[in-house]
Amino acid sequence: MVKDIQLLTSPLSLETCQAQADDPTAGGTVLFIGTVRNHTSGKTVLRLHFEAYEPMAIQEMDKIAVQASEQWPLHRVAIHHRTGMLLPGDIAVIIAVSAAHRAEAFAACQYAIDTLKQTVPIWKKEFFEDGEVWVAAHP
Amino acid sequence: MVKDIQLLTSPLSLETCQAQADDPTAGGTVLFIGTVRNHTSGKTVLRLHFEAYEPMAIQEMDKIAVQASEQWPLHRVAIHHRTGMLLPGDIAVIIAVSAAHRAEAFAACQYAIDTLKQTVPIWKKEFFEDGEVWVAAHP
Amino acid sequence: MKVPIKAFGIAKEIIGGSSIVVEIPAGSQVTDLLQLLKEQYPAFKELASLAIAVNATYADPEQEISTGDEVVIIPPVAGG
Amino acid sequence: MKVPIKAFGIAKEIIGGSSIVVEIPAGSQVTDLLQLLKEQYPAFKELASLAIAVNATYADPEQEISTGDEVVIIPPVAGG
Repeated sequence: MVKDIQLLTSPLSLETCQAQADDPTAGGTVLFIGTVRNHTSGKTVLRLHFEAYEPMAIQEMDKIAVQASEQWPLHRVAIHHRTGMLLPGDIAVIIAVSAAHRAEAFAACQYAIDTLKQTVPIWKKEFFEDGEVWVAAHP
Repeated sequence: MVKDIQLLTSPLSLETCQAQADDPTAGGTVLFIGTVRNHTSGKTVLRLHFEAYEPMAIQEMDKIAVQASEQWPLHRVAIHHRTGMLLPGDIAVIIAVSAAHRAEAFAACQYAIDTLKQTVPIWKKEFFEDGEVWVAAHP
Repeated sequence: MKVPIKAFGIAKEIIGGSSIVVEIPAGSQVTDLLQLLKEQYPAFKELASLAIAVNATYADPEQEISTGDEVVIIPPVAGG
Repeated sequence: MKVPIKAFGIAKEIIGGSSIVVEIPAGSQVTDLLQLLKEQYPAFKELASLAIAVNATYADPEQEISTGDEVVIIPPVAGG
């Protein structure tokens, strides 16, 4: 399994992730793309700030790729996460997975985004007209 | 559910499909990308020709989008399929699905590609150095 | 009645062209047409499947074919 | 021993900076540090979760903290 794990301050590229994940022997590539929503609980989101504990975030994303490839026979995994200030519609994360059989690429891609949201030390602050909030911080 | 169904003779664009499927209120977009393999049963594939019964192919792809949105609450579905002569590595199909919850986008995208391969009247001929074959024609 | 039939993919090679006209009795069903095609072109029997589309929709075996229908032979599909 | 601790996200706002130095007895475990932090900064008790990373890895509650460890407060994550 070949992996490409990146934290980037510049806009994420679908083409790059697809090229990283594409494998001429694969049965298909599955991409998950997370974009910044324009509303949260009925309030307009103006912008959003992602902050990461970088060395650990890279390590945790790397673990996700490794653990996914232990569960499913994967060809390639690319996980690119953006940090810094983003606007609604901007891409925050791209996960691209290729495998010999597409069912495995779907399962592994879904596992990867589910796990990323639980374990990778990245924090997100949403800015509204009347304030700001660290997402998921409080129960 | 908004859909964008296309049969195209020009190269398919990830950016276009992502833009078609993206929805500022969605929890994520899932893309399936099918590329031309370079080998089939150990033989090198030189090129590949896709032929479609166009009006019916469009109608069947449209049905897939509608049936998917009957099973899962989807925001947008884009299905773009290429026809004509393709080389290994070229993108043959892109399916992009957005939904309020990403689990639904994954399930619907997988349903769409599985069904497309079973029902949409598109045929594929692989060209090798020593011959050519209509894929899946014979048991 | 005379029914023009279009072909795609390997079906085009089997009939030797992109369409043929077959003569079938009025009231013939899709299943009758399939049988006729398999008799006239035994190579159709070797395919993994063979379906007929009438007016751009998969037709049931019992569907009757009418004058003016767009009838198409659908060999095993391989999109994606 | 004196242990420097880094903070990110809401933890940075709670401690009022990107790092603090706490004084803990030698042999202290991660669970002791968490308790100390919650006492010094009651706002930590209101978070949905609170973890400690030692040397860029999630630490078990029983893990001992040693001089030279990189210790980081991990409030609820929200990547993706």
